[in-house]
Amino acid sequence: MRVDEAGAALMLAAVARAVLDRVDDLTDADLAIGDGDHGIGMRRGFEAVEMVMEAPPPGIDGVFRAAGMAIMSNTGGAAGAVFGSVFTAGAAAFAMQEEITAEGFTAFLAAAEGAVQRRGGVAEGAKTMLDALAPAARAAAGADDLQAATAAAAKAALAGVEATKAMIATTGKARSLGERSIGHPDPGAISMSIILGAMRDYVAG
Amino acid sequence: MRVDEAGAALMLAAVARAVLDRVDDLTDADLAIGDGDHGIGMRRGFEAVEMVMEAPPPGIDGVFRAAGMAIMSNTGGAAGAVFGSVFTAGAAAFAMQEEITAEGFTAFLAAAEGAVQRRGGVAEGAKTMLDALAPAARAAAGADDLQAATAAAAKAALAGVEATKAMIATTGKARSLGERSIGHPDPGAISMSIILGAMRDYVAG
Amino acid sequence: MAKPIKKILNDPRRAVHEMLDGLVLASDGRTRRLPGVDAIVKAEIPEGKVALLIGGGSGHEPLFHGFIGENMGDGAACGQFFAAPAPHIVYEAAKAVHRGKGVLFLYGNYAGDNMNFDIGAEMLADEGIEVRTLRVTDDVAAAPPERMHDRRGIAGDLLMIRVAGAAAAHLGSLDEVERVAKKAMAGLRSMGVAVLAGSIPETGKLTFELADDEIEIGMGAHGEAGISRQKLGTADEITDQMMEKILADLPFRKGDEVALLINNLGATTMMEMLVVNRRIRQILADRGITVHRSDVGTWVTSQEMAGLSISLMRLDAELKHYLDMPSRSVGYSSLEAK
Amino acid sequence: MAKPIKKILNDPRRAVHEMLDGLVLASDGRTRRLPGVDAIVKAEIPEGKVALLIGGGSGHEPLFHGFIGENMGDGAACGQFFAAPAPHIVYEAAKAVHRGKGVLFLYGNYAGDNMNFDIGAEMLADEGIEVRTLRVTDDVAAAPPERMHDRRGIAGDLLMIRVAGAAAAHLGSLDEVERVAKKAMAGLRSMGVAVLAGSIPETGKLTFELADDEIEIGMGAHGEAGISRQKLGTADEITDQMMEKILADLPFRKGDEVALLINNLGATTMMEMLVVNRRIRQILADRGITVHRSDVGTWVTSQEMAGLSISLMRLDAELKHYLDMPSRSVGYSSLEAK
Ligand SMILES: Nc1ncnc2c1ncn2[C@@H]1O[C@H](COP(=O)(O)OP(=O)(O)O)[C@@H](O)[C@H]1O
Ligand SMILES: Nc1ncnc2c1ncn2[C@@H]1O[C@H](COP(=O)(O)OP(=O)(O)O)[C@@H](O)[C@H]1O
Ligand SMILES: [Mg+2]
Ligand SMILES: [Mg+2]
Ligand SMILES: [Mg+2]
Ligand SMILES: [Mg+2]
Repeated sequence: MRVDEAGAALMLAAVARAVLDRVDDLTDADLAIGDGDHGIGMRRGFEAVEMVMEAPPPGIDGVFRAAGMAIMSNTGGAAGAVFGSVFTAGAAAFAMQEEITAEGFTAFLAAAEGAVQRRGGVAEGAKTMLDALAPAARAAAGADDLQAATAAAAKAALAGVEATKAMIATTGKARSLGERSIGHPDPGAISMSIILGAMRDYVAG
Repeated sequence: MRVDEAGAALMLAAVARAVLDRVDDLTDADLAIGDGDHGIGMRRGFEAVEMVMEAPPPGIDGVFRAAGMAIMSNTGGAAGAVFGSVFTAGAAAFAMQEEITAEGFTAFLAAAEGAVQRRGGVAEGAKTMLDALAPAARAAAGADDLQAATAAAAKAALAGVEATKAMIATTGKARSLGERSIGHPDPGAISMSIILGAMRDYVAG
Repeated sequence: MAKPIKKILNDPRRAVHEMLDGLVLASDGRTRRLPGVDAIVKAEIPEGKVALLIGGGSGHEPLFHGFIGENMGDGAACGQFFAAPAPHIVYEAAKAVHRGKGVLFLYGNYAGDNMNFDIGAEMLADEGIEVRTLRVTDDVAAAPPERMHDRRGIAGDLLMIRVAGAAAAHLGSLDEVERVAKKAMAGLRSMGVAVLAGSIPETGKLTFELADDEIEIGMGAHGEAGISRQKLGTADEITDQMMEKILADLPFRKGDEVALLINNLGATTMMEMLVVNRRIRQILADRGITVHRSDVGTWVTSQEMAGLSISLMRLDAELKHYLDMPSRSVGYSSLEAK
Repeated sequence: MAKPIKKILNDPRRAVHEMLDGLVLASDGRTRRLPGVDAIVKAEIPEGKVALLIGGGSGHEPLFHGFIGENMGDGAACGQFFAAPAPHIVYEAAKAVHRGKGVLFLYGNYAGDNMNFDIGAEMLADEGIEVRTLRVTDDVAAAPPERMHDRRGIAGDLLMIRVAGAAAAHLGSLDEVERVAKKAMAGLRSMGVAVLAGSIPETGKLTFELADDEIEIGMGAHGEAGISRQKLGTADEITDQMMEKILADLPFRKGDEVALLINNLGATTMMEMLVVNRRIRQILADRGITVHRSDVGTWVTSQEMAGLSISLMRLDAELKHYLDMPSRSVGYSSLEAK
């Protein structure tokens, strides 16, 4: 499916619905290794995204930036800052673009990854959403079309979630658990994979 | 059994043991209609009585007064004041007596009843220990000997406990329950009947 | 009930003693303990001051012993958990705070307290020490207005201790202090709501049982029965119901100025008290009643009971004057100008 | 877990908003709320004053919004329960309290707070407003001393807000306020123990599980893992274990003068805190460490979590000077000279 300015808004509305459908799972994942508020935080953020997407600003980058601002202002916590940054910083990749291409999508993920890394001050392996985002960015690179790029990203993100189970958290609320965080997936990584999975599904039509 | 000065101390030690044996029942009775502390309060008071009876002061009245002071100083709550008064005020009945007679015992109960009534400001029927004490005092009057007097008093006290079940509390913590206090015996009345029952058993030998 | 009582304690039978030791230490020199007696008194009480003696059963911390200090109580006679202090404690505490101008006894109206404090007062009278007694009867849930003497004393204790404490620090005669305290009491009304039960450390048993979706409006500070056991409901509904009863009782009227106290019974969050405060203020504003000052905090508890109480005291210029004085104590406001 | 969460609330999703409204009302005119933003600021802030902005997730009441007032914070940026405030809240709150001399950000060291406050600081920097950041890292259970930047901020927040608040009220430059606050932070160590779990109103789920006879030493303010899950034990044993760890960490030494803070995590009784205080004082006396002043109360909570924390701050003459100033706020000391 071709994703133009209107499509971008529809896609992010679909992303929002996908996240909202999984709020309880996110809560439970955060209860296991964090403070149990990731689900309700993402709900606040993505309910706001849903609303904004009903009357989105112009430009694909505008759509993404608006989503990012909605997340940033309503989510709170670590998730608000990192998922907000994914969209606000990633939005620049779509500047002046008429549609979302595989290259644009790949550039979006790369920009998002860089922004999260700078903001959160951690690298891959710290058991964060970056462990879903970074492999997704690598997997999308070089894909032939948007469908392939989003599919590869979503798949890599899901594998990233799996991989976080083996990691020891070194940032966020889960850090205190040390080795006891092993065996549990990172809540933010789950969110990242839900977001990318919903993008893939939207693009697949 | 003849109860002289030494016997009075042994009798009150037996009373103390009888009360201490029933602490949990008293707690449960007070949990049902009061604040749940009657058992531990009586334990504090009668543990002190037990100790004092190891080296009691001279005179039967001295023995009773010392028990009363021990109860008054260690029990606390409504029970400390009323059961303390039973023994401190009742002690006067034994002044200058070589042994506890039926008349002495009856006078003790009458003095105790008067003191409790003055102190507590309530009459019979208010669902208090007075509803065991007052019938006991009446029942003991005119008994032929101490054995008969204590037996009659203990029996009347037990009947008094039964009678409190039908009463609506108008004083103490149970007052708030109003009609909901019906069906439950008064904790202090139970204590009074334990005390008189132990006296009867001691006298019976 | 299955819930085990988990508390950070040593021997529960020594808990009151250890707690009082801990309290004196927390006062950083401002209070001392009477040797061998469960009583706390202010370190320095000037000669010629009317003395204020407060007290009652323990388990309601920071009440009573946490309220000894500047413009508050001069001494506290402390009983075991939920049990009035024995007469000799009352007597010793009163002797320790008496400075020649008599002693006002201020405590909650419970049969046990009444009897034990009265015996103490009689012992003091024998020695020529003048004692006046004022019993706090603020709980509107305990009895109808015509049976005021059957009402319990609950969180309003704090406001009474603050008014009477300031009056006793600044007025020269027992008569005058008693007059001010009586006026304060006449305009004081409170009511509580319980959500979860508390327990006495030594028995380890909850003092009442509530179903998982039930609350009890009007429950007393020791778990005494209230006026309505009902389904949980919203904060606004609960607040409306309590305020209705409190306001109608005095009654409080348009134009009245009041002190407002929202008190945590133990385990309730400040969030809940603040949400309730929001509604109370709406109700008072609607009725044209002005809040002169308010306290929202943990003052008169019932161990780990969850729930809260609302108190209103009608004020005039004189009561405002005393209530605005800075009360300081471990339990109220730990600040002391060094 | 089976325990139902019974709270006196309206819509849990609106609880933070309603709580902040209730808080402003409880402040009797001393604070105000920023229109449309979850931030509380002091009603009057003089021109030319260095501003102190505090904040963080809600659910730890009276922290943070209850600590806005004289010699405390000028403003609080408030997040939802257990969630750092969004950057625009930080930004708006800072703008509202800035009086031309810069803003000190003081908050607990959590990834979410760090990121959101940093974004806010960048927005302010773009407008030429100078911001310095001090993160509270007092929890010795969170990480070894060499990883101080990985430590969480817990009850020590109160002492930091009092020192920094007084310094910001009396020192003329951001540099100086920051210097004093950093010194205070360098000598501050805390640790908690959890007995029962708390919950977030909106999820209604307990944030951790503890067996009926278990406690967790070192548990964080959001239920983050501590250093030892163990059987309950006595108050003295628990206190010894906590003090051992706290004292060794700085380390505190013979001759040191300290401020002592015993903090209720929510549902713990004051009795327990006082029993613990008694033991702490014995330990400190044995080690030749003097307590300059102490606070025992409910300051930094974790909803209805039961448990407590102990904090020690090493003092010098300058820190004592600021800590002895009268801090006043709804949550700390409601007294205000009228
Ligand atoms: N420093 C960081 N960098 C990147 N992501 C982070 C960082 N810290 C936490 N996260 C992500 O945020 C998620 C937690 O989000 P959330 O529960 O909403 O916030 P909080 O931890 O403040 O409660 C974690 O699962 C993790 O993926
Ligand atoms: N006014 C009174 N006069 C006589 N006895 C009373 C009075 N009030 C209470 N009691 C007795 O005291 C008992 C309760 O004792 P206890 O539980 O130890 O004290 P408290 O009520 O202070 O908790 C009641 O069961 C009743 O028998
Ligand atoms: Mg979280
Ligand atoms: Mg009782
Ligand atoms: Mg009692
Ligand atoms: Mg959080």
